[in-house]
Amino acid sequence: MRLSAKSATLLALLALITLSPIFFPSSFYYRVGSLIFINGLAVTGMVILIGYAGQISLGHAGFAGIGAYACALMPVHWGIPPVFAAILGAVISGVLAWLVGRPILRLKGYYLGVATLGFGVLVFMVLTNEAALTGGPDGTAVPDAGLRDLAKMAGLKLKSSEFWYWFCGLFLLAGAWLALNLHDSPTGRALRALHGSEVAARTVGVDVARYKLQAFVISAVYASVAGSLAAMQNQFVTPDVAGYMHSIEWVTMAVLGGAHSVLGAILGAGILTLLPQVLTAFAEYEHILLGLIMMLVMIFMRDGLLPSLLRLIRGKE
Amino acid sequence: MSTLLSVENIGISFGGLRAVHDVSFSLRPGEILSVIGPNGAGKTTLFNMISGVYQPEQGRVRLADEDVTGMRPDLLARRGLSRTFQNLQIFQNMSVLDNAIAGYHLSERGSLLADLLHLPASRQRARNARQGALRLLDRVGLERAAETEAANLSYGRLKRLEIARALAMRPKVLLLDEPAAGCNAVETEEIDRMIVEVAAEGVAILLVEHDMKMVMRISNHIVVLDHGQKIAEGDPATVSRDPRVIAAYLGTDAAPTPEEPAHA
Amino acid sequence: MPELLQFLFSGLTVGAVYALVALGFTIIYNASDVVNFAQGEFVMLGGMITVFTYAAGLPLPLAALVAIVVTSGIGVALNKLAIEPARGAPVVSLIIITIGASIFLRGAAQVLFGKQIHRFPAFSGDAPLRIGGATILPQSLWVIAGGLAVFVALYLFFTRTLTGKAVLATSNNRLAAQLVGINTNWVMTLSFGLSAAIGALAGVLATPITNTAYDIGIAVALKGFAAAMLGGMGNPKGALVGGLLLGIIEAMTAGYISSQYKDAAAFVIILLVLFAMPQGLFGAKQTERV
Amino acid sequence: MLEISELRSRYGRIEVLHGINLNVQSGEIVTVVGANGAGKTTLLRCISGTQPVSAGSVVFRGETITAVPAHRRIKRGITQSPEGRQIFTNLSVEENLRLGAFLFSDERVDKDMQDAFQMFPILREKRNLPAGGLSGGQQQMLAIARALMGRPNCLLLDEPSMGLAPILVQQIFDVVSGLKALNVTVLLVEQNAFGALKIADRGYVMETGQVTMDGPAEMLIADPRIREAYLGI
Amino acid sequence: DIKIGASLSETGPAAFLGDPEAKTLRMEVDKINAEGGINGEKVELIMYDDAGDANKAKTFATRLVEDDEVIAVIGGTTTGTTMAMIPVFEDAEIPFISLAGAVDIIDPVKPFTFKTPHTDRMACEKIFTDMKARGFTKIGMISGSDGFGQSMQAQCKDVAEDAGVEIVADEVYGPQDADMTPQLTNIRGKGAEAILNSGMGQGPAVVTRNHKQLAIDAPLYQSHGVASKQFIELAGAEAAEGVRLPAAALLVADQLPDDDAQKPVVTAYSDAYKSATGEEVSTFGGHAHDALAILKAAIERAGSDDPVAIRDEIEASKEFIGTGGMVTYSPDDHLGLTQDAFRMLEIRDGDWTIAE
Ligand SMILES: Nc1ncnc2c1ncn2[C@@H]1O[C@H](COP(=O)(O)OP(=O)(O)OP(=O)(O)O)[C@@H](O)[C@H]1O
Ligand SMILES: Nc1ncnc2c1ncn2[C@@H]1O[C@H](COP(=O)(O)OP(=O)(O)OP(=O)(O)O)[C@@H](O)[C@H]1O
Ligand SMILES: [Mg+2]
Ligand SMILES: [Mg+2]
Repeated sequence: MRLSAKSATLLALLALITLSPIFFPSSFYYRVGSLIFINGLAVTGMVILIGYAGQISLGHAGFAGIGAYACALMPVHWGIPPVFAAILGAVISGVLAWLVGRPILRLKGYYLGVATLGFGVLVFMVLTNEAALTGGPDGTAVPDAGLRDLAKMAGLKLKSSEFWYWFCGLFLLAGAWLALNLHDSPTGRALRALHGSEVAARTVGVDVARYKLQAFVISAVYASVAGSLAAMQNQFVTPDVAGYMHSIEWVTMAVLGGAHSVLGAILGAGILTLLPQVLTAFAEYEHILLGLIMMLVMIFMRDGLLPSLLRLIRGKE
Repeated sequence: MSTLLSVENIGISFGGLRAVHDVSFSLRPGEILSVIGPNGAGKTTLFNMISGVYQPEQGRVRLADEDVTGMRPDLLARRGLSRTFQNLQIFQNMSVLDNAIAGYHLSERGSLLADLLHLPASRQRARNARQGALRLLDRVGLERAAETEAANLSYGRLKRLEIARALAMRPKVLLLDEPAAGCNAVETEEIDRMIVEVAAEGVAILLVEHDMKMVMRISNHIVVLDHGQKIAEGDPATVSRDPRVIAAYLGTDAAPTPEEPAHA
Repeated sequence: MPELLQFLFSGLTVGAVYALVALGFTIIYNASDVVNFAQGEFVMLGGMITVFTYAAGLPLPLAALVAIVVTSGIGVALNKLAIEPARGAPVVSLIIITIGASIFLRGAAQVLFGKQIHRFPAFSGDAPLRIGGATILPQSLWVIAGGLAVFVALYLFFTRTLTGKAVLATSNNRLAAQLVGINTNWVMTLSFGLSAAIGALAGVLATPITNTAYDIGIAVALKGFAAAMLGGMGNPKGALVGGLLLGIIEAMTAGYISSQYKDAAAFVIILLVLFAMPQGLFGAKQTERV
Repeated sequence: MLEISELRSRYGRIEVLHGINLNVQSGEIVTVVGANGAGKTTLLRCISGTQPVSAGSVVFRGETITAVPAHRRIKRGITQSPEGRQIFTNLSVEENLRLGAFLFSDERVDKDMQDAFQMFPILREKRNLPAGGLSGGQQQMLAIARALMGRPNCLLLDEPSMGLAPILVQQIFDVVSGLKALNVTVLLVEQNAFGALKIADRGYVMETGQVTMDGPAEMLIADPRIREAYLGI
Repeated sequence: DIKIGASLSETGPAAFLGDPEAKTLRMEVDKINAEGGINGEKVELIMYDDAGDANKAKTFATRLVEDDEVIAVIGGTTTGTTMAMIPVFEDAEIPFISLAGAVDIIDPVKPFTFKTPHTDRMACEKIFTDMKARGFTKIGMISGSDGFGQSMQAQCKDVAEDAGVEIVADEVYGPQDADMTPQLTNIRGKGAEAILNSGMGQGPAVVTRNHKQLAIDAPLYQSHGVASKQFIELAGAEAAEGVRLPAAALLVADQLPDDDAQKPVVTAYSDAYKSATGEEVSTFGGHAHDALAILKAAIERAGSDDPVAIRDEIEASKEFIGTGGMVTYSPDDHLGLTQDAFRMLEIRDGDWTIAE
């Protein structure tokens, strides 16, 4: 039987997550792996927003900021356990996305881009300026979520980076599964339809505003969870998580890998997370090379890495 | 049967130009009403107002006795109004099949959660829509293209895809804007047949078309627009003889050539 | 009242810089719908090359000219080497290419010029002009004049010249542009060359006020982009007004409300404007029939 | 004048023209008919240079232009009124026309523009409005007029009658016939095969990327297979 | 080999600090190796650029510990990156000497974490003391919105009352802002007798120029965040005339009296840095110099590359003379500097001079 694209993607991911550690020369690579998964999760959200619904956001790091700071502040200020704080953070992100999404999503293209950018900047400013609450630009500590201890009790003794590797890997799998479910579902089709033509989508009965909002909210929750995971793992967070450079980075990852495909986008996240680690060997030439690689990929694989590679493979069949 | 769609004194202008002015007509189930008129007469604009793409500045639109003037297209769709576009509006980022399935949106949509979690209910709805869509593609002759990207179709085929998508909604009222444009005489006849079939199922059809053979062949009633205003109406035979219609639209040598026997 | 005037001067100074950057976005955008994320780096290059050629002993005007010409050449090279080979790529991919180019140029500048912050002397000295109890530096007038001049030039270019029309035609419908005989590659090359030159000019004029360093491009591009969107992308008038307005909003907020949230205020205003006018203040409404 | 031999073209991996041979003599009107998806549009795009050719050649006035970029073919006098009209929606009607004569200087252009307005008076009325606001048929007129602004000596028309009112369809065909007097060569793709064949000197029939029949127009009109498959008679 | 790690903000918003730090470390390690290494072993410096991003810094910290297996780490240019890295080193029991300003780094004391720069709190106290001595008690503050500026602003507000000064205006600017005249106009409007600018990078140069442009009478104080000659160039000698700031002796190496204990250290470093890089020294590079010197001495004393032994020896550093002053660590003081390590400098005729 031929594998459906969905099962193939999930299997590929599962294999990647479980088999990679065999080749890890040191436990540091678990850390990089977990960062890839965290970015991958956020970027999967971007696929739903950009790839499916065709809406751009340059402000999603703002939601990551909310997720991250929820884990940092709620336990300290209100005594909420970190895990619940993360869930609450996701809820807050979702609700906020719902609120700002309504007016913002009427805009199109670059105008939507600048509006979301503005939203991200506002979150960043609050996190930076309300130092009394957030610790200001130098950041604040995030209390230990205790998840590793939980794993220990369950008989899994893992180093911190190993634990987070598996934990974030699990989240990525779940996130990818949901996003893939969505793709060929009625909702996913409605999203892709409004991407293709809003007028036509409306005439077949798609409530365009509502579906855009759904995509926005879902992707915001993805970003928020990614932020929470990063904060809990790092046990420290600075307003940088919400910086617009991160938002742009996520969009770049998605487009570089192939914004229409979940696996492609995760690949993009993997490459752009890994590259800076690899390029440290070139010291001050790091940025030159990074920029060069990005340009080359987009010149020669204009629809993104994965779709172009797949076409190449299929072409040879 | 009673009136399904009625348009009363509808009108709109663009920067001083009265694109449509004071146009009224009504449409019963199973009826095929054609709107003809010179280029720029306001036919497409009329469609845009009825289907909620433009907000009319004057007049009313009633659908099954409900006032739906200026209602959002998606809400109109729920009430059974569907259309195709003169300037094609294809979901270029989707396969031909997905384009057709999108037409089933109203019957396949459900809860977001069910879709996210791939619950059986969601799967079932999607499966039903898919089967229906495949049947429709068959009907418009696109079955072999189902899996190709819509962006790769030739113009004439895209036109048919739009019709399939519109039919997928199982509309009560169907607005077709130049469905036969880009099709040759034989292909036009296929489309003819399809429209007549659909009308026979009780769908009210509003048609804009410049192919007079087709219009004369299948219309029950014709409304003629010029400069946004209704200048004539009646059955095909009456309208085609109307001197104003001939002068403004048909032209003097529009009479069927001996080689082309009129079908009507 | 002198405060108000001072805030206004401050806003105009900063706003004119934003406007110059925003104007730089206009041409490439008008030719290709691409927002060139490397525009900030053009501004940086304009300033940095002037710094180094000036330090090498060239008189300032000549140094500035060299900077503008070289940067313009880099813009052309960017188009030839990265944008043109990607012909037919979707707009998002082209944008990512410009992001890549921006990282590349920044990296190259870091290696070439180092990480120090630089400045060269103001064109007409640092003695402030006093007007109604407030002061403004002569260099601010240079920047404002530069912004106005570029605006007028661009306005004439797009409304009065056939080449300007060809640029607009290229982004509106590339296929059709080719069909009427427009060499779209050449249009793109021209756009990148001109945009880069305008960016470099911005860098030359602003550096005595803002200072420059290899990595100023990001922040500069961000503000310029926001200004262009506020005014309406692609319209030189929008870029000019958007830039000045953004500067004035920031200065007024800093002066009267809170300097902490002045950037936030700018974005809040942008959001409000866009909710009321989804195409910015002067953005063209797209006419697309269905 | 125009000679196409063994022309092949593909979209990605799928070949849609499988070796087309076709020629048009100077001053001749040649029409191409074929079903949806036969490859007519692709053929015209290959000639105007907007679609890459994978094999075969396009020879124009004795010179091989297969590799000449689109914008330079205009210089040689090949203009096209493309499928889907492809007008500049954000520019005014007049600007659209002006750009149609992009390669020419002003004096000549003014006269041509008046001619265009003469032909389609509605364009004069709308000349300062954005072309995107035109009705479908008006846009089609603009596309044809724009192609004529290029003063072609070889005009490629892709379904020019599409979306035009009957009265105008006749006019378009008259205009095309009139071009003969100016010694303009016309390659006409039409779904209104009957009308097209009536004004054409010769015709070609395309099926799935191949030429299956060709000959003088009268012969094709009389051919029973053509009458059944394309003329619906 | 002895592997020493570093994660610094060579690029990014704090590059103004991180760049000289990185250059200093490279230069000093080369020097150590040229002189035969430490305890006869060559030193290998493994240095990463975290670009001021806490998340990256944490990743590099992990990499240094788990992949590169270094025995000690220098760095954390900013407080944010430092705070993000601390748990990694504390966990792995690797000594870590930070180059960032905030008190929080060593207060409360963490066993493996040390730092070399003065705290911003000390800078505030030093400045306020000087202001009071000159008779200014109403202070206007203007601060950068980055970590450096905000942290110092908070500390200054905290110590103001004890120092007997009142902060009458409190303004902020963005690190890349081009004009601060509105903020300065407001400060003037509130009757400030002296103005303190806490910030680093290019912002303070703009503030200085604007201060001059507005012809404000209240004298301007800068923080130790601008302590390099480059600042004077950027601000312009004319505008910078009369600006005061607290800084280490390094900036005025040549003006120190010959009997000053720091003189040989600072002159040697200053000369070496200038000839190696062609740039003027800054106190930030000095912090890196001191950190490496303290570490080197500790490794020599420990005589092994056991991180815990090295940590113990770092903590035992006594009366170490560095560019920043005299350092004496103890189990409950991982800063080891006192107030008098700071000198109050004033810019006169385009150069630093000692004001006291
Ligand atoms: N959005 C718009 N902006 C400006 N003018 C418009 C707009 N929509 C329609 N018009 C004008 O209204 C008139 C009617 O246009 P419409 O498209 O309805 O004509 P039509 O009858 O469909 O013509 P055709 O047969 O050519 O399709 C035209 O003159 C057109 O230019
Ligand atoms: N952009 C494209 N990408 C891929 N395939 C394409 C593309 N455009 C056309 N095709 C395919 O090429 C073939 C020929 O298309 P073409 O548009 O030339 O047909 P046509 O004869 O003009 O049809 P029509 O009468 O419908 O306009 C068709 O099978 C079509 O599906
Ligand atoms: Mg129409
Ligand atoms: Mg075609």
